[in-house]
This record gives sequence, C-alpha cells and structure tokens, in this order.
Amino acid sequence: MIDKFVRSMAEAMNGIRDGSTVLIAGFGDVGAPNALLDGLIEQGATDLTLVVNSAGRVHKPGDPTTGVARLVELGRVRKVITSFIRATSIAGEAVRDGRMTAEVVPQGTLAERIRAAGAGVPAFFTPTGAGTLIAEGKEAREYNGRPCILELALPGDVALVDAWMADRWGNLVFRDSSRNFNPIMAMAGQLTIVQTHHICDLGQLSANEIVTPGIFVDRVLHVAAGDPQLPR
Amino acid sequence: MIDKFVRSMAEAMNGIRDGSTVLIAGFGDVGAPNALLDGLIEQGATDLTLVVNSAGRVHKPGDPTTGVARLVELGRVRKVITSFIRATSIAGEAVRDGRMTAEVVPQGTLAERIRAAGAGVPAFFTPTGAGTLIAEGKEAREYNGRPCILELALPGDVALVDAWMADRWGNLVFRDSSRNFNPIMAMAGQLTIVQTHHICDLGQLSANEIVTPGIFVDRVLHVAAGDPQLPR
Amino acid sequence: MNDTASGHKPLGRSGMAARAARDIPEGWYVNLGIGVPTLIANHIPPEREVVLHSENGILGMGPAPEPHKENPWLVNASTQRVSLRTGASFVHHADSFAIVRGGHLDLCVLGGFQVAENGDLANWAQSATEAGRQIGGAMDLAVGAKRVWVTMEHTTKDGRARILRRCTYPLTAAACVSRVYTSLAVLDVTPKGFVVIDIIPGLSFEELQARTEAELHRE
Amino acid sequence: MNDTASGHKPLGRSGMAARAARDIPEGWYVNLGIGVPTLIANHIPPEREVVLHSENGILGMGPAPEPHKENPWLVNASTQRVSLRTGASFVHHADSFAIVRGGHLDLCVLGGFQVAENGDLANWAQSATEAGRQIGGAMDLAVGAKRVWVTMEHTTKDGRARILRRCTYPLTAAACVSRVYTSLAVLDVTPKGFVVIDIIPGLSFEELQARTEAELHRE
Repeated sequence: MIDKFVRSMAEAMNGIRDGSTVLIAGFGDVGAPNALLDGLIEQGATDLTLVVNSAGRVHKPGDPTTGVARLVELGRVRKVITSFIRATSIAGEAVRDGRMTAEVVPQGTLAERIRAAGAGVPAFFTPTGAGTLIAEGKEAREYNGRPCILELALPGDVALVDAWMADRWGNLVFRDSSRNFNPIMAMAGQLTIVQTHHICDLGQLSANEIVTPGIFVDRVLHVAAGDPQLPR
Repeated sequence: MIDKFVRSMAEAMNGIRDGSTVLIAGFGDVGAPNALLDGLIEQGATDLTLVVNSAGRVHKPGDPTTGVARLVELGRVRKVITSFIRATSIAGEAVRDGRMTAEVVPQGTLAERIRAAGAGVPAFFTPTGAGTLIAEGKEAREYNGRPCILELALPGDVALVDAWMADRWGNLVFRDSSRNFNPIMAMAGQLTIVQTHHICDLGQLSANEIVTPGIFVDRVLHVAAGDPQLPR
Repeated sequence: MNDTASGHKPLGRSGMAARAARDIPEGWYVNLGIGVPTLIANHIPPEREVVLHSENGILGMGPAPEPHKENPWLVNASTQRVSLRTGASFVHHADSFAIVRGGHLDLCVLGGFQVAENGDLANWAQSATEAGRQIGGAMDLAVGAKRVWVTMEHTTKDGRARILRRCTYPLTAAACVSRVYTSLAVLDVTPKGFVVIDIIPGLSFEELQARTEAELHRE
Repeated sequence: MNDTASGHKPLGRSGMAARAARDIPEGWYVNLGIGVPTLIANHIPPEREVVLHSENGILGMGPAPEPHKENPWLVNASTQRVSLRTGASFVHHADSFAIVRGGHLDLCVLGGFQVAENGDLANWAQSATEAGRQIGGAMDLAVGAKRVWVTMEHTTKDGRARILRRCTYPLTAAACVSRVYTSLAVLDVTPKGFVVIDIIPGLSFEELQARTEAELHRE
C-alpha cells in the first residue's frame, strides 16, 4: 500500500543534507510551509541555497525571527534565489555584509524556471529581463523581433510545500490563493515534503479536482498550522 | 457585461482566414472539437496548417470522411504538425502524393511547444529527439551531460477546443480524459473558440475547480455533441 | 498639494487612480501593480466587468473584503486581503505568469520612478548597486502585457523630472510603456515621443513642459 | 509457437507481459506503451498499488471497465476505454508530459523493433523515408522515464535478430533501455553489453546467443 504520510517532523526532515537547494513555497504567509521551515531549522542542515519568492520582509525589533530570516540569522544560508529582497531585512543585511549571496530574479522567470525543472526543460528563452541588469552574463537572442535571454531550469534537492488537503498517495489540493508556488515546487523537488492542514481518505479528492498528483510528492506531514497571518 | 457565448456556428467561425494555423484539441475522439471542425469545413478557410495530435486514422471505405481527414480531402490543408500519421490514412496519402506536408513531432514536444506559445516562451531546449531524425536541422547543446535540441513555440492563429461546461466569462472545465490538449491549446490560440457540452451561470464553477480561466477563451458555442465515439 | 505659483492642484494618489480607471473599458483583463495602481480598483464601478489579475494566481479579484468576511487564504500581490468576484478562478504561479508573459493581459498598470520618451521604464531600483532588490513581477508585466500604463508623480519630491529623454535608473524593461498618468497630465508614448492628451485644470502646456525633461508634443 | 528443434516454448504476448509484470514493485509510477506493454496491466495484482500513467493525462489508470460501466470520456493512450483506480487524477497534456520528461516516472515499458547493446532503441519506423510516421509519445518516454524496459519478440517473424550491436532502424532514443523482456529471455543492458538474467525453460545460453546478433554475457 502506498502511504506517503510520515508521523513526525523528524521523519519528514530525514536526510536533508548540507549544501542542499531548498525550494520554499508560499506568497507572503499564504501557502508558506512554516511548520516545515521550523522543522528544517531544528534539523540542522546548513550551507543551504534557498529558492523563495520573497527573501526579506522588514523585521520589527522584538518580534521573534522565524522561517527564512531565522535560517539566515543562524548562518545556515549560502545563497538565496528570490524575486524580492529588502535592504533593511535580515536577509538584505546578510547580503550587504557579505555573509550570503542573493540572485534576484523576475518573479515570472523564477516561476518558469522552477516549472521548467519539473517538466524536464533544461533551459528556455524569455523576453523578460532583456536589456536590463538581469540580462548580464546571459546569452541573448532575438525571437519575433524581440530581444530574449536564456534562462536555466531551477531544480531543488528539496521542496517544502503547504497543502490544504492530502491523501495517502500524496494527491494535493490547495485553498484559494495558497496554491501559488506550491504545485510547481512540488514538481521541481527531488524530495518533495508536504505539510497539509487536512488529510482525507484515498478517493475523497475527485480525479478532476486534484491539483498536484501524488507522483510529485514524497512525504506528507499532517500539521495543525492554522490560518496564514498578515504581515505586521 | 462580459459574454463570450456566440449563438451560431457562423458567428463562432467568423473571421478565420486562409493561411491560418489551427490548433485542434482532442485525443482520438475524446475532447475533440468535432462540431467546430464541421463548422470550419463549412466556413471555407483554406491553405491551413493544422496542429493536431493524430493526423491520420485508418479510413474504412464507405465511412463518411470527417474532421481533419475531410479538410485534407478537400485540399484545404497545406501542412499538418502532428505526433502520429499513418501511411494508409487520408492524410498519409496526401503527404505521400505531395499534396500536403507533414511535420512529425514527439507528442511531449508537441504539447510543450504549444504550452510555450501560450506562456510567452519563444524557444526551449529538450532532450527528447536528440540523436534521432527529429534533431535534423535543429540546434543541439548539452545540459547536465545530456544532448538536447532547441524547439520553438507553436502558436495558433485559431484554437478549436472542446469543453464539458462553460460560463459566460469563458471559464472551462473538462470531463475526465477529455482535458488532454484542450487547456494548452486554449492558451496558445490567438483566437480561441470553444464548443461546450453544457453551459452554466457565472459562479456555478468554483474558483478552485476551473481548469481553463476565461482569459484564454474568446468565443463559446453551446453544442449538443454527444459522447465521444470509439475508433471503428 | 497646492502648487500656489500656478494655481493648479496636482492629482493625489486617489486622483491619479481615478483618472486611469476612467480609461479601462469593460471586458479587459488587467493587472494593477503595487501602490497607486492598486487604488485603481476602487474607482472601477462594480457593474463594469473588468477582470483583475494578481501575480499570485488570481483572476477576478474583487475589492477589500468587508471586515467580517475576511479570508486569510486570499491575498493580492501586496499580500493584502482581498475578495473574489463571481466568476473568479485560481491558477498556480507558473500559469499565473503564463498569463502575464504569454500576452494575455490587456493592460497592466505599474508604478514608476522614471519613464523615457521611447517607452523605457525604470521602477525597481535607483542604482545598479542597491543592496535590496525588489523586482517582483514588474519585469514580467512590463514585457508581457498588451499595454503598459504607468501612474506616478510627475516629478520627484525635490522637483526633479521623472518624464525623461532617457532613464537614468536601471530599466525594468525597454520600450514597454504606452501611456503615463501623472499627478499633472496624461501622456501617450508615441513614435515621435510624449504626446499630451490631458492636463489638469489650471496648468498650461508650457508649465507642464517646464516640469518635464523630455520634449512634449501636442495631440 | 513451439520451437521443435530445441524443445522450448517461446513466450507469447501475454507471457512476456506477465514476466515483466513480476518485476514491477508496489509504489512505482509506470507508463505502459501500446501493444504488449499495455497487457502488463492485466498481470499486476490489483492489491499491488502500481500507479499507471497515460500520455493523455491520467495517473492511476485501472483495467478495462466492466461492460455496463464504460465511460466514453475515459480512454488510454491507445484510445481504448479504461477505468480509474481510487486515487486517480487528471492533468492536461503538457503536465502529462512534464511527468514523463521531468523524470517522474519510475518506469516505462515500450514495444521495440530493435535494441542495441548500448541501450539504443528503435521502435517507431523501419526506415528514414517511411510515408507514415507514428512517433506518438515514445521519444519522450524513452528519454524521460527513470527506467526504460522493452518487450518484444526476440527475433523478427523471418528470424532476423532484433537484439543488436547497433540498431539499423531510425532511433527512438539513444542509450535509454535498461532491460529487455523478449519471447526468449530477460536481458539487462549494462556497460559491458547485454547480460542474460533469465532464459525460458528448455533453451540454452548458446541457443539464445545463436538467435541474437549482439554478444550476450552471463550474469
């Protein structure tokens, strides 16, 4: 019997190695695998490359540091690949101080590179970023009269995903706008680990409504994660 | 009020020009826009390039010729781009006799090229077809130690799509395996025309279940098309 | 906001948003960027069906929810809670940007730092060496939408021009802007440069030109 | 099917399918090609959870439906009506081939015309100039799946070898096959060439070699 449910965070995090590239889903707090990020902080892997839409929110002094910012603060992150990093964030400060590097990528290019990794496309051309700083060092070519640049697939050794409901095959559905990066990061992770708010029997999710088929999922952990929080 | 429903086949087919590239969805008879193909035959556009998964089924003498085979028989097709064409089909014979050309493409490359057109990716590398006849004349390059070839996006001037249910915004859902090429051809068509088996009020399809959002759809025609037929 | 020298009253954020909203017809698919563009949604009458897209995978966004109807799972590209219109749908992030990059949006409206007379846009950094980099989806939107409009103050707070012959900040995308809604005017980007199609009351063409580095043309 | 000279009985289509089915463990995601591979599904016990993929966007295909439960909207890659297993799901064609090309399938089993000792596969045409071209999804599957097995008759009907040093027909993909299930044997493709891991009863290694152009190795 196929059973992708794991019973503990330790089991969920088992085997994540130093030097891994970790894809972290979510847009703001919505669809973010916060429980799994706590688990990764606890698990200890270091020298990580994190791929995450937004790497640096403003950090209010006195607030606890969590998630990506906490990993950065602990010196566990070698590099972030992101579409958005604030100079005044913990991540932004780490970049400024040379403790970490950042590759800043247009959000659509980020999504397409991740999807490409999941779909077996090693590289593609896009007009996004042509003629800008983003194009530096990249192969350029014109298609249909428009300048384009070559972008590479962005696979993860690990993908951390947040689902609304999952079954034991790892079939997933997402709630409203929490879908965002979750389905494509699930596709692109060599080891895809899911936190799910709810679990259900096999067959309870209809074949037409499943958004991420279990083939993209390796482990599923049931967590009581609560509603996403607004940024303070 | 946005209303993409058209009331007649003539309205659905209005403006399709000679020389158009027409994307035709479906896998076998399932999800095939047969009513719209009848409409296209009637409408009269010629010198067409057809993009369709399978261009040539065996034709049994005495059976009426329909769809792609009929367009070919009428001399209206300049070229087919397809993953599958039988030598003994009407399309295969037209190619053999030099009345039409065929570009035969691996099915996954066909799907990816169509999706790329819809997603604004003008070209991408893929290992599929490297080292085979498919690679002839194509740029080759290695990624991760694997030979790859460059494939181009495949947009349509027109896409013909078969949906199970549609609303007036053009939001679509598909029934079971009739989904196949429909969502990606809807994305890739400059003018996307949908035949739908059922119509519903706006809001009846939930935001989470809609497979093709109306942004990809231009016209929707309600047809009583019946169940797909098995090949004879 | 009163410019007492010439007696005109520049548009505020809401005024720019309202002016741009007037020009968005029913049936368009539109992405509204962060800042003033987001405010445009408040000025589109609910009965005019304009389908708003959000980068995080929403088509058919509605206005801010009533307080007791907030859905924490439903936020816009600024991670503010929003509502859905009847007919809305969700897609994942790659499909959301397939909508953007595949040329399916009729319009996106972006904030801007600078716009040049050839349509170049700079809206994400003031120098190439900034520590923070906040690109988000702007480069994709600027390249992908059928039309790109920009809303911004006509000049910087200290009076420097933002409507330029050439951008001095790093580009978001080249030759992408078709129209600019500023606090003082509406300008079309044309092959001959900026054409003025609207000026706020009390400001003359010459006074507008004086606040603009690029050469302005009459309609 | 009796080969009276040596007293062995070659496997028929069903026999080859059954032999391959034995080696597919629970939990694998598997695509079964047209022809003999399709028959493999009939030989996987229902209690063994193997998730079958079909190119037209199905994960979790079940066996042929009972006559009164046919669903005309549900066909496999050969456009035969099928059923769904509990847990099945549908995706569109690009996502279906993302599954194939992205390396997510544990296995695909294809029919073959020829397999070479370096793993080259020819299964779609017998010459470069054939009028018909029936590639379908074979090139994608051969390149994309983690493992590629081939089921085929060990020789052609007129006795010519199909297990070769080099393929003479146009390739489907280079160096892709890891195992071949023929009517006479099971062969692994290894860096030193074909290794025989199973022979049907009554046939010796030497007799198998006599029906094979490529050099065979003992395990």
